[in-house]
Amino acid sequence: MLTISGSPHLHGDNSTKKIMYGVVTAMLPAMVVAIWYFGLGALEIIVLSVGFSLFFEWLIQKYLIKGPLTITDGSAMVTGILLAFNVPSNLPWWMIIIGALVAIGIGKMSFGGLGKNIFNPALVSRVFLLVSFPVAMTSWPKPSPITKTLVDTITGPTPLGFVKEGLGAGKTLAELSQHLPGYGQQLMGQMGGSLGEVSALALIIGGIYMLWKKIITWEIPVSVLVTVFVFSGILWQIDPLHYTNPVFNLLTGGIMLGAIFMATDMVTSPMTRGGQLLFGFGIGLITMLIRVWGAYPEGVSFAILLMNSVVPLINKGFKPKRFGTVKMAA
Amino acid sequence: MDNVVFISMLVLGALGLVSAIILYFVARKFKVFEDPKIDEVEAVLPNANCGGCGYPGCRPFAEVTTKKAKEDKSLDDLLCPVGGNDVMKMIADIHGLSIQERDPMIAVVRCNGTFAHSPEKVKFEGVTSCSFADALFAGEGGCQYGCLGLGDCVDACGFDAINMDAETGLPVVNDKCTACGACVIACPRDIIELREKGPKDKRIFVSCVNKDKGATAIKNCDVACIGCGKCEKVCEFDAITISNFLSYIDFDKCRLCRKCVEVCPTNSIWEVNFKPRKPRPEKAVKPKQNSVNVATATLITSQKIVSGTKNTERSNIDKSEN
Amino acid sequence: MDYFVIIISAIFVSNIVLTQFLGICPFLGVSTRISTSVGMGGAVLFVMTLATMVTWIIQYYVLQPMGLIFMQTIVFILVIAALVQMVEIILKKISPSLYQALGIFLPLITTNCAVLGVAILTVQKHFDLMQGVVFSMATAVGYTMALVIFAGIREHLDIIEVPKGMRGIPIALVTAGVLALAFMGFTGMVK
Amino acid sequence: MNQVQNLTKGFIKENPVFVLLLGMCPTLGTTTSALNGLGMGLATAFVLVGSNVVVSMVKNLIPDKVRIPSFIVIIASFVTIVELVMQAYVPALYAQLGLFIPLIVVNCIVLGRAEAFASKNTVWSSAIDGLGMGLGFAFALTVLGAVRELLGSGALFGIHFIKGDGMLAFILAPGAFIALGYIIAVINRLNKKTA
Amino acid sequence: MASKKESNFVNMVLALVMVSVVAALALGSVYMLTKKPIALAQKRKQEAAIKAVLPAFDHVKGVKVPDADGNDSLLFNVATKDGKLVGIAVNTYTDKGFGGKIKAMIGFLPNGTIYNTSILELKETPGLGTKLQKSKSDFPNQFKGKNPKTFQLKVTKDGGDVDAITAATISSRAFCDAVQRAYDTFEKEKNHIN
Amino acid sequence: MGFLKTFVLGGIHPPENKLSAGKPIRSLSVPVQVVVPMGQNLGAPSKPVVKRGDKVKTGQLIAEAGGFISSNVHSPVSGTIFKIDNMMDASGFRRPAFIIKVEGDEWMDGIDNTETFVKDVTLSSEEIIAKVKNAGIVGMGGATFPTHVKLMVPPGRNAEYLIINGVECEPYLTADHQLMLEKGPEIVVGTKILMKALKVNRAVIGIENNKPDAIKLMRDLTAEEEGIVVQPLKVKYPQGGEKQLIKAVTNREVPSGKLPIEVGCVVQNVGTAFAVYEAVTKNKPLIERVVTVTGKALENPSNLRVRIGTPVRALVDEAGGFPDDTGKIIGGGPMMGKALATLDVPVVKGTSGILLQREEAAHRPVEGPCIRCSKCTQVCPMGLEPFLLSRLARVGNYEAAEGEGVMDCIECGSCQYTCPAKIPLLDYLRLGKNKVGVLIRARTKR
Ligand SMILES: Cc1cc2nc3c(=O)[nH]c(=O)nc-3n(C[C@H](O)[C@H](O)[C@H](O)COP(=O)(O)O)c2cc1C
Ligand SMILES: Cc1cc2nc3c(=O)[nH]c(=O)nc-3n(C[C@H](O)[C@H](O)[C@H](O)COP(=O)(O)O)c2cc1C
Ligand SMILES: Cc1cc2nc3c(=O)[nH]c(=O)nc-3n(C[C@H](O)[C@H](O)[C@H](O)COP(=O)(O)O)c2cc1C
Ligand SMILES: Cc1cc2nc3c(=O)[nH]c(=O)nc-3n(C[C@H](O)[C@H](O)[C@H](O)CO)c2cc1C
Ligand code: SF4
Ligand code: SF4
Ligand code: SF4
Ligand code: SF4
Ligand code: FES
Repeated sequence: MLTISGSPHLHGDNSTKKIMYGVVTAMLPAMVVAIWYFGLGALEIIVLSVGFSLFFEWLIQKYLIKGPLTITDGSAMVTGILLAFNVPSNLPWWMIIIGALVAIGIGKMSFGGLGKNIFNPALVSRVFLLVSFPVAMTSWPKPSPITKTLVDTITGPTPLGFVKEGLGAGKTLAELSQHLPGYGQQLMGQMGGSLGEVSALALIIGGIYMLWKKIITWEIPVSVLVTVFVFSGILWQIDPLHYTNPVFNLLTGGIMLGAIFMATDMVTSPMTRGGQLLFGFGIGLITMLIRVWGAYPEGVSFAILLMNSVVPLINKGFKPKRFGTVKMAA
Repeated sequence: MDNVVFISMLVLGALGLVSAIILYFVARKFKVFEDPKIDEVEAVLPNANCGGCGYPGCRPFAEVTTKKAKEDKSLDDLLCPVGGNDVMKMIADIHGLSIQERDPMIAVVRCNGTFAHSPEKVKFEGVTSCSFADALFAGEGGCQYGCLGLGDCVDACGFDAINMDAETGLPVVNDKCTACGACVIACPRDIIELREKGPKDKRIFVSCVNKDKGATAIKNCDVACIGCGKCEKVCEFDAITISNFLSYIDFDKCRLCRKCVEVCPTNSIWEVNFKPRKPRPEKAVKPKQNSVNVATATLITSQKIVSGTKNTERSNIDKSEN
Repeated sequence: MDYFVIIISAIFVSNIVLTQFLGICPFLGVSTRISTSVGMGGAVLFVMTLATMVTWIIQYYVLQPMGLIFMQTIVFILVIAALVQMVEIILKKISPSLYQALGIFLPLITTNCAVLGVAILTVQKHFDLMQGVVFSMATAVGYTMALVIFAGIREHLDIIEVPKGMRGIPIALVTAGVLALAFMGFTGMVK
Repeated sequence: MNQVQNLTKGFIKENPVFVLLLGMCPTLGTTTSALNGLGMGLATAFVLVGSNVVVSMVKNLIPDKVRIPSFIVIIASFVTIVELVMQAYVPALYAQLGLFIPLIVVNCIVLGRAEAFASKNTVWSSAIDGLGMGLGFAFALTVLGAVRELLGSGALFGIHFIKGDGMLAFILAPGAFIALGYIIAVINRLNKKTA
Repeated sequence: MASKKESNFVNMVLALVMVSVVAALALGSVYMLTKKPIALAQKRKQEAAIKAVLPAFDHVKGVKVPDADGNDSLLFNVATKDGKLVGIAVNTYTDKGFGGKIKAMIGFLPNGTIYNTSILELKETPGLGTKLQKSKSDFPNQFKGKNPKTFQLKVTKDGGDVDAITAATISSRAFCDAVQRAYDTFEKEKNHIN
Repeated sequence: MGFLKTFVLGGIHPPENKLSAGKPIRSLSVPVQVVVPMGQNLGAPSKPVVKRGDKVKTGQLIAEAGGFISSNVHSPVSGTIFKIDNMMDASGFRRPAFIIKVEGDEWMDGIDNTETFVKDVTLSSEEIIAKVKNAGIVGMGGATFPTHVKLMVPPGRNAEYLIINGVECEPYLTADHQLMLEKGPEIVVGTKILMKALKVNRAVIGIENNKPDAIKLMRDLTAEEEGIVVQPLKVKYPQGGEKQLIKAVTNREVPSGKLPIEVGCVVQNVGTAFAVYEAVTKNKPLIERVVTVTGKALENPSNLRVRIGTPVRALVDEAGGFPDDTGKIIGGGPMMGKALATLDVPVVKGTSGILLQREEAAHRPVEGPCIRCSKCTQVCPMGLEPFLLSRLARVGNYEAAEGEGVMDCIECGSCQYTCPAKIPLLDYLRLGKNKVGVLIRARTKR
């Protein structure tokens, strides 16, 4: 029987699946680094997080929404991995399960599933966990390459947390900086932190891969990073003893992970270039405000969630330039 | 009396006094006149805001009735189809007027091109919207006048009174229909018509809108009206006219004698809510019985089509959520 | 306390809706369209500031000297109620469209706890009149901001298919919850 | 409507919180534990009954233009009475509930019932309505409080089931919204099934 | 149904004034009735707090003293038994808490040793900062019987003797600050009392 | 080849699949019976001037324009009018048509049906337009807008550019390409005639860079022609859209809701130019056209010159027969063409191609939820937000859809092609346009 349908009768070969598995591929370097530095604990967290994200998505789609099952589209996997990337590698196993439930249940499926959520599911979950289990979520194991130790993990603060604490106790950066990891270590990821956020280098490699595959565009990551750099640069110029330098701000904390993998989530970011630049600027700005003046040493997650909430407004304000709406100069 | 109690009474009393005075003067200064009757009318309206009355909603309709009642002293060409005569009477009472009674109406679907009668010749892929499909092609069954079965009328109905029958692929109207006309507007093929409900819900109509020549029509659909004229001839009340190879029964003239139903060779005339006929042997062998039956096997449930068997109670195919 | 701190605190750190739980009913009711949110925000700003001024004066010039602090609630609310009704009547006259849009929520400003809450908080925090005014205006701005953000989200939710059970208020509440989570990021910015 | 229905409708079918969505602020603000919720709920119920009765008594004496101010004064009196009594006899609970006690005045249900029901009905049915609604409100607050307490601190009415804490988020502002959101979703479903 | 009163001037004023007056009457009366119990409840609360941080006494006197920095004042509850000083309960505070102000009462024996402490008011995070309260953790117990002269009122991280609450260093620090404030003022003022 | 121009906003590049490229145009023999629909142009249908049983000659007028925007129809064959009846058109609707039984091939007098090349034309603008009108020429680019109407520049407007659309950006189609290669000189003369009719002295022939032979040939042919230039264009769909082409060639933007003449441009397809040449120099009405018959399963994808009214089945047979696994027949290209319900429909003036798709290619991929990737927005040549418009149409918020510019959509299908979630965006957009159209009409009526 012949088929009748409206044009076009051709379809491109890009697909949601391709995009999502592209992101998974891009996360591989960071995953390798995480396992290298944090050992099997990291692997366990990743596996649990992905497994339960998929499981909850399946459960909810099958029994609550009763819609088509789409767990193979890869989006729950991305969420799972990114959630794992956002927690310390020694998080108790049941907390990551709660995390997966919050990410998928509250963050994603409540809104109807892929593409409908307002907030980044992995971050909803991360912040939920942070607020719910602040102790577990803020004690980070010290990284030690897998070859050295497997057993005793010592916990310690992240560089940002360390600095914030120290400054809060009235110390100056000159005193504190002796205890901080060097830039090389920061780039490679040899410092305390959530398991996927530590190695700026691995994340950047992933970012370049996604840019090359046209999964993401440059606007969001660049505007986030530039804003952080400029803002912290200005403060640092004013008072280098109490404000950390811009390179330190870029290499530590979750800013790389956030800028490259989380702010770029197409579902929860603006649609047009102008909007994306504003979005990135907002994230950078709020991140720095929280880092410098807030109670939390780290603000990327909050910043992204806050900007997620204004995405609908940004989308209203930043429309693509419509053809034929500008009087042209002949 | 205690001091505190006294002072508090004084203070609060004074405050009350001041607020009351200010309120009074503000209210007087910024008074907006609104006919209180508008509110009264609105209160008796069904508040379905369906637009069936031809105005954008119940409040605007209330405003219009009030205005008309005042200026023209009549409510004659205003009707809230949802509320029907009862509501119109109440509105008239509010204004101290009287109204003409109107016969209640109901939507009827004038196509019987089920999957069985008008089998699909091509497969449609695309959004489930009749108005989109209408612009794209003639229809899966090939009848360019017939129902596309994609449910624009169902979506348009605010009263849950019309739903798609999965087996026939045609919409069916149930008792909840208020004759607001939303489906009539929604249907891109003008298939749905508002007709008089008829005494005891009995009505007869041609369930086809095909304007093709009979030979062409019957090619795509075996229950098409072929414009043969038999019904026109048999009707004693001049209720039937044929134009464009299509028969139409005027409900104002039709006396529900059912003669036309009997003569139609393609069974495109429907009788609704009639008592079963007395068994007539020759009828039983005629193929027509089956065509109405097959066509309406499921339709019967809600259209109360009765042909041969019995006046089936409406077992509404529920369009319940989920 | 300097004004800057009051403003930041009232808008972000202790946002009236998301952390103080005041004025939730109209927040949920009115925040379906951006335009009405802005209108409602304006009305709240106006009423809240006015109410705070008037109640402040009453508190310090009537209730305290006369030892009638126990009547604070009743006196404040009476004043607010009268004020709101006045605004309502005036608005109906000068901007019928805004009046239509705000519908039943204008009288509900009376029962918007935010207004009374702010009046009482102003007294509890021992603000002077100017601080009180700044505080109430900033609070109203925070309220409007929350409303507008929320309206943006809900306009968006309108055109997507939220699962049946969650449609409407449930998803709005969950969204508000996540928004409140996000606002926790401001904790500690102003002590 | 018969009086039994009047009394019970407030629990699920017309529950002020879950269905009518009124009085959200105390609902969210005071339900960090089941006990707090119950206390707040009962205080509100008292005000509801009292004001409903008085409003229905004086309904015909009040001209329209000053209807709302008058009702509010009546409600506020009851609230203040509650305030004073609680301060005197249950100071601890009073301290816990804080700002939200005076705010009962502006709780939308109280005025809502006064407007929608008491100003049109007899004293007796208004009292029943107030009681039903009040108990429904208390019920809702207790349920929400229980859920939050259970999830947030692993306890119910102060009795701990687990060592340590639960998910703190549920004690804090976000959890209030989220928990209520899901409870309403469930109630919607139940109501739809029975409807 | 009796017809409703119209919204004319007299009716409006009369109604509102009447309602107000009757309400005020009711309120005033209840206020008079509950005035004593409220005062009593408040007094009892204050006394209970003092009792919790000091050994047995039979008389208290409140004295306002200027703060050690001289810019604020603290309330000293001087407790005596049979006319003899048993200790002073200092109402102190700090602004350095995670959620802002924390108010506490610290009981000092005449020699400056801390007898006990109690939290009066705090806005810290439930489950974290709220562990400052005795009912929630052992944290406050480590102050019992310590004399700040020898006991460094700083968390161990900052080189002091106080073991901070896990993941609530900020609150712990703040509490130390409040105790320190109380102690400094106590040291400065103790000789002026009596 | 120098700098390649193109339009700025959006655009895609689907696989070209020009299977029939380079295949010389073959003439299909006259069938035994033709079906000539009365409405073959955008606008009002034509009115018959012959009746059943009449004998007609090839090129004889059988229906005349039924309104201002309408065109004449001529008999493409000689024979007898067998019937005037409702016949099925491409989308399955029955519309009035002539059914003509073919008897020989006797042409009307005055038509020069030879291949002789006529170079010089001395007619005036008005005469040319009259001839074009008489010949029943409509746009051959797909829209079938009556060409003579386009040539009558409305008062107050001034045409500066004639743009000849040799873009043929649709995948698969090669009719225009082949026509340029074989009838280059005629097209150039046709261009000059059109310039004269429009009284412009500048014409640009826009050709995409994937047809280098055509570019070279047309360049050579126009080397000496005053005012005619050939503009090579970067390959990008939908460059053939007239607004996009104008933007690419002149960098002018036709304002939203306005016609090209607003910016001084008139766009004509190369096929139209050729038809105009034949009409003006040889008095030949529009009774035949070049059609690409193509598809991956076809044995012999071809470019055929056929008489209007020839059944599509005949074309497919000529190209190797109807493959069994055909799932969809498309009239036109794969991006803009219409799916046909049957092969038994006639070729009409607007039929630029027949494309057969295999069963597996004929179905739409499974639709997923929109992931808000904004790719649709990025490729939309009109700067619209298809994801938003489709949602608005879906929830029935047509007023908002109108405000968001749904009526500007040129239905190019780029958005749907590119969408990773495979959402039938254009279906929704058409639905939206439909309904907004109703709204607008209701508004103007009031
Ligand atoms: C939701 C939340 C609430 C917090 N509340 C407190 C608090 O009340 N008191 C506190 O000292 N730290 C609190 N913190 C923890 C601080 O942010 C910070 O992690 C901690 O003070 C650093 O200290 P540590 O060295 O004790 O681990 C909270 C953290 C979160 C996520
Ligand atoms: C209602 C209408 C009026 C038009 N009027 C003119 C006109 O006056 N002059 C002109 O050059 N083209 C006119 N056009 C033709 C269009 O500009 C355009 O060439 C035609 O619609 C085919 O374009 P397309 O194939 O890109 O859709 C008109 C088109 C329409 C639909
Ligand atoms: C998306 C789109 C693509 C088009 N592609 C072509 C094309 O490749 N070649 C062409 O001649 N016309 C194409 N057209 C039609 C032109 O817009 C325009 O109607 C035509 O060039 C005008 O010439 P005509 O009236 O001579 O047909 C396209 C139209 C649209 C909307
Ligand atoms: C570039 C890119 C980034 C993504 N980032 C996230 C993320 O940060 N968190 C997440 O839960 N899902 C992420 N996803 C997956 C997916 O978009 C997400 O599950 C949706 O938000 C669910 O609707 C990402 C997907 C892509 C393509
Ligand atoms: S012929 Fe009549 S009954 Fe059959 S499909 Fe067409 S309109 Fe319907
Ligand atoms: S009756 Fe009309 S609107 Fe309803 S399904 Fe059939 S074609 Fe569609
Ligand atoms: S079909 Fe319409 S909306 Fe889609 S890309 Fe083309 S012009 Fe844009
Ligand atoms: S291309 Fe598809 S998935 Fe992407 S935004 Fe557009 S509609 Fe959504
Ligand atoms: S209780 Fe309704 S606004 Fe607060």
